Amino acid sequence: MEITGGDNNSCDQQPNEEMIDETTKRLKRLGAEPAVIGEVTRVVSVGPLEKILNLGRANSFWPLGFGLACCAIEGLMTSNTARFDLSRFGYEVMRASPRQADLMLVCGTVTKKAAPFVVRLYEQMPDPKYVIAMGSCAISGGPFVDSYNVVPGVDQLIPVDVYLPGCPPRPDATIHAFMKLKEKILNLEVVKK
Amino acid sequence: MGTGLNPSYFIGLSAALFAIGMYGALSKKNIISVLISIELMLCAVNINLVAFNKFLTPDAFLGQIFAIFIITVAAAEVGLGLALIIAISRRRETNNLDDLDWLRW
Amino acid sequence: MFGKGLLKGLKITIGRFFGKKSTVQYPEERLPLPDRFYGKPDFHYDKCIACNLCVNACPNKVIKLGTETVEKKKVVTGYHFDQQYCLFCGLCEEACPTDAIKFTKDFELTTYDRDTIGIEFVKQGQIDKKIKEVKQAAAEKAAAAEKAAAEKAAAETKSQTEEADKAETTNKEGGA
Amino acid sequence: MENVYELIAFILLGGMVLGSALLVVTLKNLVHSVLSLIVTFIAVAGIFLLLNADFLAAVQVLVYAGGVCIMVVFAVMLVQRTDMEESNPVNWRFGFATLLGGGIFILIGLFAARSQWMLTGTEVPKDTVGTFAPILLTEFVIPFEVAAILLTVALTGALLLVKEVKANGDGS
Amino acid sequence: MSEWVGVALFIVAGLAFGIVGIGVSFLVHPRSKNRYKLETYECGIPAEGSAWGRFRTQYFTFALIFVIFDVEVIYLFPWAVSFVQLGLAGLIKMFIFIFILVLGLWYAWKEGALEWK
Amino acid sequence: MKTQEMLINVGPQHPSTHGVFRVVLTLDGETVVKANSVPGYLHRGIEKILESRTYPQVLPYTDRLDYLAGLLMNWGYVNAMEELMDTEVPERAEHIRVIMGELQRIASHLVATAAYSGDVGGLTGFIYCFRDREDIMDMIEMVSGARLTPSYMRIGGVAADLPDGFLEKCQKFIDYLPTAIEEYNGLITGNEIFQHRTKKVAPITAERAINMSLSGPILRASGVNYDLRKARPYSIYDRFEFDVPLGSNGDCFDRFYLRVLEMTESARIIRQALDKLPDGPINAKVPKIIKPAVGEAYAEIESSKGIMGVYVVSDGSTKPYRIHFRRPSFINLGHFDELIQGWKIADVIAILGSFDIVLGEVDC
Amino acid sequence: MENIFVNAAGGIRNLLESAGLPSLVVDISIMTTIFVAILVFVLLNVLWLVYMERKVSAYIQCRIGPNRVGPMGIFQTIADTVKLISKEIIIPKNTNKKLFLLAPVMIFMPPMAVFAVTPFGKGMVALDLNIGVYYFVALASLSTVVIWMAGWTSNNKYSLLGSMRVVAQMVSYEVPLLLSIVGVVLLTGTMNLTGIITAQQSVWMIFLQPVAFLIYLIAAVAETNRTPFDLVEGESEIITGPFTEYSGMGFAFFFLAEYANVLLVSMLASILFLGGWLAPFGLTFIPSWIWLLLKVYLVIFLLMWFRWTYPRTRIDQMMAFCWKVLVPLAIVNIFVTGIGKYLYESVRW
Ligand code: SF4
Ligand code: SF4
Ligand code: SF4
Repeated sequence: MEITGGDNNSCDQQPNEEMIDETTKRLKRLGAEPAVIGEVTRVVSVGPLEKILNLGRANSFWPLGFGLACCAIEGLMTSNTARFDLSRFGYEVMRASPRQADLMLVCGTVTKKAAPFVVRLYEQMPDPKYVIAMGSCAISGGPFVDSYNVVPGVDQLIPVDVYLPGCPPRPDATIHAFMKLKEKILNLEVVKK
Repeated sequence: MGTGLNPSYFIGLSAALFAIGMYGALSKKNIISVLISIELMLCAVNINLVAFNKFLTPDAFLGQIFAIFIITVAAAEVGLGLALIIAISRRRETNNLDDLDWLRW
Repeated sequence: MFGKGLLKGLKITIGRFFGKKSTVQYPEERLPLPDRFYGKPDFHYDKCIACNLCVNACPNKVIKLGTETVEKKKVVTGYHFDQQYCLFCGLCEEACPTDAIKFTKDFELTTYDRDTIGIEFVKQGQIDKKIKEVKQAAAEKAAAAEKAAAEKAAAETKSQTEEADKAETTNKEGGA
Repeated sequence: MENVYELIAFILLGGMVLGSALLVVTLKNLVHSVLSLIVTFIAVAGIFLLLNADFLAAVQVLVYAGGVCIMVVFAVMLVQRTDMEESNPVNWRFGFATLLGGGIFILIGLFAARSQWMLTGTEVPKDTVGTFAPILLTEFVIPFEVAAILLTVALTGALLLVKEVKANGDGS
Repeated sequence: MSEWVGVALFIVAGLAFGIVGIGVSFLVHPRSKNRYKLETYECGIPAEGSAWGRFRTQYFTFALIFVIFDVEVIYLFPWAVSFVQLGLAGLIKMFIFIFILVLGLWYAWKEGALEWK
Repeated sequence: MKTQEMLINVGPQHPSTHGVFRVVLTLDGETVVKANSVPGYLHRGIEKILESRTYPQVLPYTDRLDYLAGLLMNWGYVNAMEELMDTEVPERAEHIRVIMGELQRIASHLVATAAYSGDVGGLTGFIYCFRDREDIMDMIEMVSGARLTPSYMRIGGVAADLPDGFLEKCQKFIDYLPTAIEEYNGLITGNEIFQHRTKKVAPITAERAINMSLSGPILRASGVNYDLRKARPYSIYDRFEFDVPLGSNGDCFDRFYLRVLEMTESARIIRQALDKLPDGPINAKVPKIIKPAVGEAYAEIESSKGIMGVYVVSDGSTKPYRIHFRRPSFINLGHFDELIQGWKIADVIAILGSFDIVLGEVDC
Repeated sequence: MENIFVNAAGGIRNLLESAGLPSLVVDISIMTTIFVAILVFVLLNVLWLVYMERKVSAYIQCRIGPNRVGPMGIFQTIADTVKLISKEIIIPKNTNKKLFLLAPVMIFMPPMAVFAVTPFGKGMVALDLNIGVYYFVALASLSTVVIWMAGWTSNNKYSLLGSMRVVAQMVSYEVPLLLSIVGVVLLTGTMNLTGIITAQQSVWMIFLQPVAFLIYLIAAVAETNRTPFDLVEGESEIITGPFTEYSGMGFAFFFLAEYANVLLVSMLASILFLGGWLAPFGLTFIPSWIWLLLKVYLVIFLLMWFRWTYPRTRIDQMMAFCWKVLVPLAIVNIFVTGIGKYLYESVRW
C-alpha cells in the first residue's frame, strides 16, 4: 500500500500568494466573492456626535446568532450562560436576522460551501458592522487549513476587526474579544499602535 | 345647539363618499374591490344616519341604533361575500367580475 | 391536574430569582484555571535542545524550529509558534523532553491584526548570546579537550617513553 | 368660537375621508386599497365623534378598521394568484360609473343644500351608551335577536363556503 | 368635543414621534451600498420562490369568526352598562342573543374550522 | 382549494438548526409536504486530512467531530487503534476512560436538553442546563486542559492521571446531579405546554427505527433495547450495573426524556467507577512511534448520539491509509426528511431538536 | 405628594389664564403639557421596561444581567437606543418604500392614543371618556394592522408568514379579552375607567371576577406577543416574524412598541381588576399614582415571570386554546356574572 495525496510535509502553511489566488478563484466559482465594501457615506457627520453614537455602539453589540462549528458552543452559547454572562455588557441580544445585528461573530470553520452565505449575511447587515473572527478556524482555517473545502481565514472574504485565537477560545476569552472591539470602536488610535 | 355645522355638511360628505363608493362598485373589475366599494357606500349611509340622529332625534337614538344594525349587517355581508369570492376563485381561476358570466359552476 | 406543572415551573424560577447567582464577573473576577490549561504558549529558550520532537508531534505544523549548527552543535535560531493554526491540543508539550515549550494560563490572546498572532519566541539577542555561549563553550571544550587530549597524550607518552622523550615534552609544554 | 373649531375638524376629517376613499378606488394595488380603506374608516370614526356618537366611533374602529379590513386582506391573500401590482383594475363601465357617481353626488348635494332643517336644538346625551342600550333592548328587541341570527347564519354560511375541499382538492 | 381634540393631538404626536425618530436616524446613520444588502433575507441564501404564495383559508376563517364575535361584543357592552336598568328581561334577551351566537361557534367547532392546519 | 405551495428555507443561518444545517421545506399552508435537507455546510474533509497525519496526531481531530462529546469521539478512535494494535489497556486507564466518558455523555445530554428547551422557547431551561454543564466542563478542563476539545485519551491509555481534587469534585457533582435533574423535570419536562408540544409528535416505530439504522437515544426512545454498553460491552462496561432506559412511543417527548433518564444512569456508572478506581499505570506499553502492522480494524462505541464507529486501515506506515467514521447523527439524520412530512413548521424545529444532531459530526 | 401633578397642571393653567390667553389656547397648551408629560412617562417606562426585562430574565437564570453601562447598567437601553438610531435603515428592494417606513412610524400611534385616556392616578387623566374601556381596546387593536403592514411590505417569506400568524393570533385573542372585560363592566355598570376604579372601592374586581382576570391575563399575554404566545418573535421558527427585514430605528420602534403595549395591558389590568389607584388596607398616605404604578409593575413582573418560565406554544394549540377554552369560558363567565348580579340586585331590593 502506498499513501497518495495529502502530502503535508511542507512546513509552510501560511497561504501564500498562489494559494490565495487559487482560493479566490474557487470561491468565485462557488459564487462567494469577497464582500464588497461599499463606500460609507453620512448625511450629517459631526465629530462630537459621532463620539456619542460610538459610545452607544460600543456598549451594545447585538451579535448575529449564527454558529458555524465547535466555537459556536463556547462563543455564542456558553458565553451567554449563567457563569460568563455576556449580558453584563449588554451584548447578549442575539438577533436571528442580520438586519438587526451589529456584529458578526464568525465562530467556526468557514467552508467553501458556507462562504457564499457568510458573505451574503455580512453584506446584508446594516452599517456600521463589525466582525470578530473567533477561533483558529475563522482566523486562518486552523486545524483544517490544508483541507480542500476550507477557506483559509474568513478575512479572505470579509474584513475582520478582531482576531481571537484559540481552539476553541474560552468564553472568557470571547468576552475579552468583545472588550477589545469596544476599545477599538471608542478609540481608533489604540488599534493603530 | 350652534349653527356652525348643519346636516347639509354631513349629507354632502356622505353623498360624496357614496358617489365614490358607487363609482368603485361599478367600475372595478376585481370582485373584492367591488365589495370594498360597497363598504364605502354603507359607511356613507352610516354617516347620514348618525347625522340625522344628532340633528333631528338626539334623544331617541334611532340613527345610532340603525347605524349599529347596519354595521352588523355589513360585517355579515362582507364575511359572506368574501367567502363566496373564495369559493368561486377556488373553482374558477379568476376573480375578475367580467369573467363571472356563467350561471352554473 | 392541568396546570400543576405550570405552577411548579413558576416556583422554580421564582426560587432562582431570589437565589444565588452563579456569574463570575470576568474582567475583575477570574475563574481559577487548572494547571493543565492550554493557553498562550511559552518557550524557554535555554531549555530547548532543538530536538525537533515538538515539530514532529504537532498535527498541524504550527511550530517552526530554526536551527543552526554552530560548532557541530544545534542552536535554536528561531522558534516560530503560529498560534492561528494551533489546535491547543498539547501534543507538543507532551513530546518535549525538556519542558521547553509550555502552555501558560493566559487566554486573552485577542489581537487586532492577524500578523501578530504568530509568536516568534526567539530573540536575536538570545541567539547571539547562545551562539556566543556555544562558541565559548565549544572553545572551552575544545580547549579542555585539547588540554585533556594533550594531557592524555602526555600521560601516554609519559608512561610509554618516560625517559626517552623527556626533552620533547618540555618543548610542547612551553608552546602551550 | 367652538363652531369654528368644529368646522375645521370637519373639513380635516372630511378631507381625510374623501381623499382616502378616492385612493381606495384608484390605487392599483388591492392591498394598498385596503390599507387606505382603513384610513377612511378611522376618519369616518372621527366624523362620528363630531356627531357625538362616541360609542359608534369606537365600534367603527374596532369592527371595521380592526376586523373587517383584516378579513378583506386575508381574503385578498387567499384569492390573489398573480402579482399584487395591477390587482385592482377598472373595467369598461368606467365612464358610466363616473357619470352615475357624479350624478348622485350632485343630486343629493343639491337637495341637501336646499333643505330647510328643522333642528330640534336638543343635545345628544353625554352618556350615549347608557341611554341607547335600554332602547336597543326594548323597542328594537326583534331586530336585535335577528342580528344574532344573521350573524350566526353568516358565520355558518361562510364557513360552509370556504370549507377546504377534502381529498382530491388539496394534493400536489 | 375638546377632549377629542386631545386624542387627536396624541395621535398626531405619536405619528410625529415616529417621524422624528426615523428622520433623525436617517440624518445620522451611515450608509453604503453593496451587492446583497437590498436583497430579501432568506437565511443567508438567495431567495427562492415568491413570498406571494397563497394561503390557506384558515387565516380567513379565524378573521371571520373574529368579526362575528366582535360585532356581538358591540351589543354586549351597552347591555352590560345598563344591566340594572334592564333587569331580568334584558338578561334573558341577551342570553338568547348569546346562545344563538354560541350555536354558531359550536358549528364552527364541529366543522373543524377552529383547527389550525 | 389548491393552495400554492411555498418554499421555505430553514437554515443555513437559522437560530435553531444547531449550526449550519439547511432544510428546504415545501409548505402547504403551514404543513410540510416535502422536505429536503441540505447538509454539508460544515464539511471540513476531516477524513482526508487525517490521511496525512500520524496516528497520534489523528486524535485532536476526532474532538472536532462531535464537539459536544469530544472525549467519546477520542474513545472511539483509540478503541479502534487498540484493536488494530492489540493493545491491552491498564485497569486504571479503563476506569478513568469510563468516568470521563460518562461525564462527557452527561455533558452532551445536557446540551441536548438545553438546546431542546431553547428550541421550544424555554430559554431559562437552556441556561440552567448549561450552568450545570459548567461543572463537567471544569472537570474536563482539569484533566485535559481544554473544555471542549480535550484530546485526552491516548492510544493505550490516557494522557495524564487524574489531578488532585478531581475525585472529590466528581463525587460532589454526582451527588448534586439528581437535584439538577429534578429541576429540569420541574421546569421543562413537567411543563404542560412543553408536553403538549412534544408528545405524539413525529413518532418513530421500532421497526422503522431499526430499518433506518438509527442508533442511540433515538432508537431506544422507540423501545428498542440496544445499547452497545449492554449489548456488546466494550471497555469494562460489563462490570457495571446500570439500566438502559427505554421509551415507548418514540415521539419527540420520549426522545427528549430518554436523555434525561440516561444522565441518571451515567451518574450511576460514574459512581461505581469511582468506587472501584484501582491504582496502577495509566498507559499501556506502546512504542514511541506508532507503526501498526498492515491491516484494518473497526470498533464501535456508544456515543451520546448513537453508535460511533471508527474504521482504520493501516498500510504499515506511521500514517493511516484511511480512516472512516460512522457518525451517529449523520445516519440518524437520514430519517429526518421522511419524518417531518405532514408536520407543521413549528414541529420541524421540535423534531430536529429531538434528533440532537451536531453538525461537526454530520458533515464531518 | 398626592396631588403633585394635578396641582402642577392647575398652576400652569392659572399662570396661562392670568396671562390673558384665550381659553382654547390655554386648553391646548395644557393638553400639550400633559401630552409631553405622558410621552416622557411612557418613554421612560418603556426604556426602563426593556432594562427590567433583561434584569429579571438574568436573575431568573442565575445571571446578573446588564451592569456595566451606568450604575447597575441602567443606561443599557439608552445605549441600545443610541446605537439603533445610528444604524442604517435598510429598505430592501421589491418593497413599497413608503409603506415600509410608514409601519414603524405608525406603530406608536395606537398606544399613544390609548395613553390619552388612561388614568395615571386620582384625578390624573388627560381625557375621561365615557366609553373608556371600549375605546382602549378598540384603538389598541389597531396595532394588529400596523404589524400586518410591516410584515406584508417586507416582501419576505418569514415576514409574511409571521405577520399572517400574528394577525390571526392577535385578532383571535381580542375576543376573550373583550368578553372578559364585559364581566367587569357588568358589575360596575360603567365603561368609564375612573368609574370602574371608584366602583372597586369596597372590593377589587379580581375577587369578584377571578376567572375574568385569568382570561384577561392570558389574552393580554397573547395580545402583546409574549411567551408562551410569542409566535411573532418565534425565533426558532420564523426568524423574527414580521420584523425580519427591519433594521435600525425601524426595528427599534417595533421593539419599543412591544413594551409600550405591555405597559398598556398591565395598566388596564390593574385598573380593571386591581382597583387602579385605590390603596389597599387603607394605606392612603402613599399617593394614588404610586399605587397604580406599583400595581402595574406587579402585573408586568407577572408577565415577565411567565415569559422566562414557559416554553412557547404551537400556533394550532394556541388558536384552539383561544377558541375552545377561553371564549367559551368567558361566555360562561358572563352568564354566571349576569345571573349573580341579577340575584344580588333583586335580593337587595
Ligand atoms: S477553531 Fe477549533 S474549536 Fe473552533 S471551530 Fe475550529 S476546530 Fe472547532
Ligand atoms: S498544541 Fe497541538 S497544534 Fe498547537 S502547537 Fe502544540 S501540538 Fe501543535
Ligand atoms: S521538543 Fe522541546 S526541546 Fe525539542 S525542539 Fe521542541 S521545544 Fe525544543
